[in-house]
Amino acid sequence: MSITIKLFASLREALGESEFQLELGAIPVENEVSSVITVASIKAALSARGSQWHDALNQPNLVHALNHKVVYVDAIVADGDELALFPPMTGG
Amino acid sequence: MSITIKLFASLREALGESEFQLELGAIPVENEVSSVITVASIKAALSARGSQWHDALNQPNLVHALNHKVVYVDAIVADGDELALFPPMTGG
Amino acid sequence: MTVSLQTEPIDVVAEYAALVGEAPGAAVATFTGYVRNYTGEDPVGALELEHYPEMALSVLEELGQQAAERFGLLRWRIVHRFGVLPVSETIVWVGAMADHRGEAISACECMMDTLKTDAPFWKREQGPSGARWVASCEHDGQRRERWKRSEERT
Amino acid sequence: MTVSLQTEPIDVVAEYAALVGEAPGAAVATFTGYVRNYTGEDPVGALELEHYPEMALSVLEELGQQAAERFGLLRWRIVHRFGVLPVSETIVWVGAMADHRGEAISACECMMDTLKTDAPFWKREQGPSGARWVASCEHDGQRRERWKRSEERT
Repeated sequence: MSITIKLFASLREALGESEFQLELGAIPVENEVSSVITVASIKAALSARGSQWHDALNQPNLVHALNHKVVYVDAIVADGDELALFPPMTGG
Repeated sequence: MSITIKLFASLREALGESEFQLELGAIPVENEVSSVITVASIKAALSARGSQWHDALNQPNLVHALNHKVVYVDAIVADGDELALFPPMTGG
Repeated sequence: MTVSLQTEPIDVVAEYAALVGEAPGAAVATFTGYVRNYTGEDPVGALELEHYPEMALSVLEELGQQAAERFGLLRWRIVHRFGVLPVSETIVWVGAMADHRGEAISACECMMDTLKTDAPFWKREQGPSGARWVASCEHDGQRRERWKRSEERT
Repeated sequence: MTVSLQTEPIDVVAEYAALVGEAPGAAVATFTGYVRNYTGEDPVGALELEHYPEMALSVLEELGQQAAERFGLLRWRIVHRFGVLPVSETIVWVGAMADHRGEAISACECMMDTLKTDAPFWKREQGPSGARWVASCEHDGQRRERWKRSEERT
């Protein structure tokens, strides 16, 4: 039970990682009633890695893409998903 | 004292003329107070040439261009001017 | 030369290269119009474009200049054909280069909309039942008006 | 293929020819973006474009499809580069072919505005004082919103 985390651009640079596997077993579930893991749960777990992670993952405009689609933090994460975190896009 | 009249597109075709000189001496002036000749005076004089001219020159969307600028019928015409009459433009 | 009136087909590759030059601005927009093969249900054999040469040149120069000032263009170019044009060939090409995409794209659209209603060209389509003058389109007038209104607003 | 992600410079001549093909529609609009030589007062040495390949491809395919449906496009194409891009080289090219000019031009603008905010690319400029990530622009977000609002209206 794991997901792939991808980081891009300034976030990748700040955290020094571009891609890693995250075990879902260690992530606290959303609450006692619901046993789902959300993007918010993942962010909370990663933020606990230290102040750098906390600051980088809690910047106001962070974008979350689950399996290549932009989602809100309440999106539910499942085994095998790919969750990408990055700053606002600046292509074109 | 004359001007050049140019006709284009369906108007040229309907009247069988594309360009001719018009003597200003024969054109009635606008009214007793003002001695100017306007585009309207020219159109009135040409309309008197017959029903074909009358109908063609009094179609609702006729465009008048005096020296290459679109004008209203109250524009004043002077010796040497070029007055073009044509239907709405359909280029591009 | 920013405006060209010509009988020969428009060389869109050469026009683009001339517009962009050696030092392109950040944003280049182009529009190309082609001769339709159908008008409604009637196949079109060819298009005749009649024009008023001196006025066409001055109107196109002026509307291009106005777009250049309004949208802050770095370079622009308008090419319009006249004469007999086979189906699927080019009729008109406009190009605009600016520092930002919105300006380049809006300038292209404004030049096209203004050209349609203000430049002295008249289309006659050759169809199965002879030739007919293309009627002017109310929608074109509305598109033209938009630019007048938004110009007054700024 | 309607979308291409590539490291090599965009061949605008080939892209245009591929878009138009043998039987052009009546209206073809294109937009090309080039690497700026200045950002404000700072000269730019080169641009690095980082991207998220799988998501970039699917986002561009989807926004192109949506523009095609919304504006009734006959054909469309989006090309975006990534990697290190020298100043004055191409970054992005979009092309749209339709029966009417308004549709082709609006589709180009909509595709560009949507791409700017929705496609996962990030610019880093190499300047005299090192490299810096380009900040996203509020104006781009507003331009993107326009298309959402007018979509809801129709």
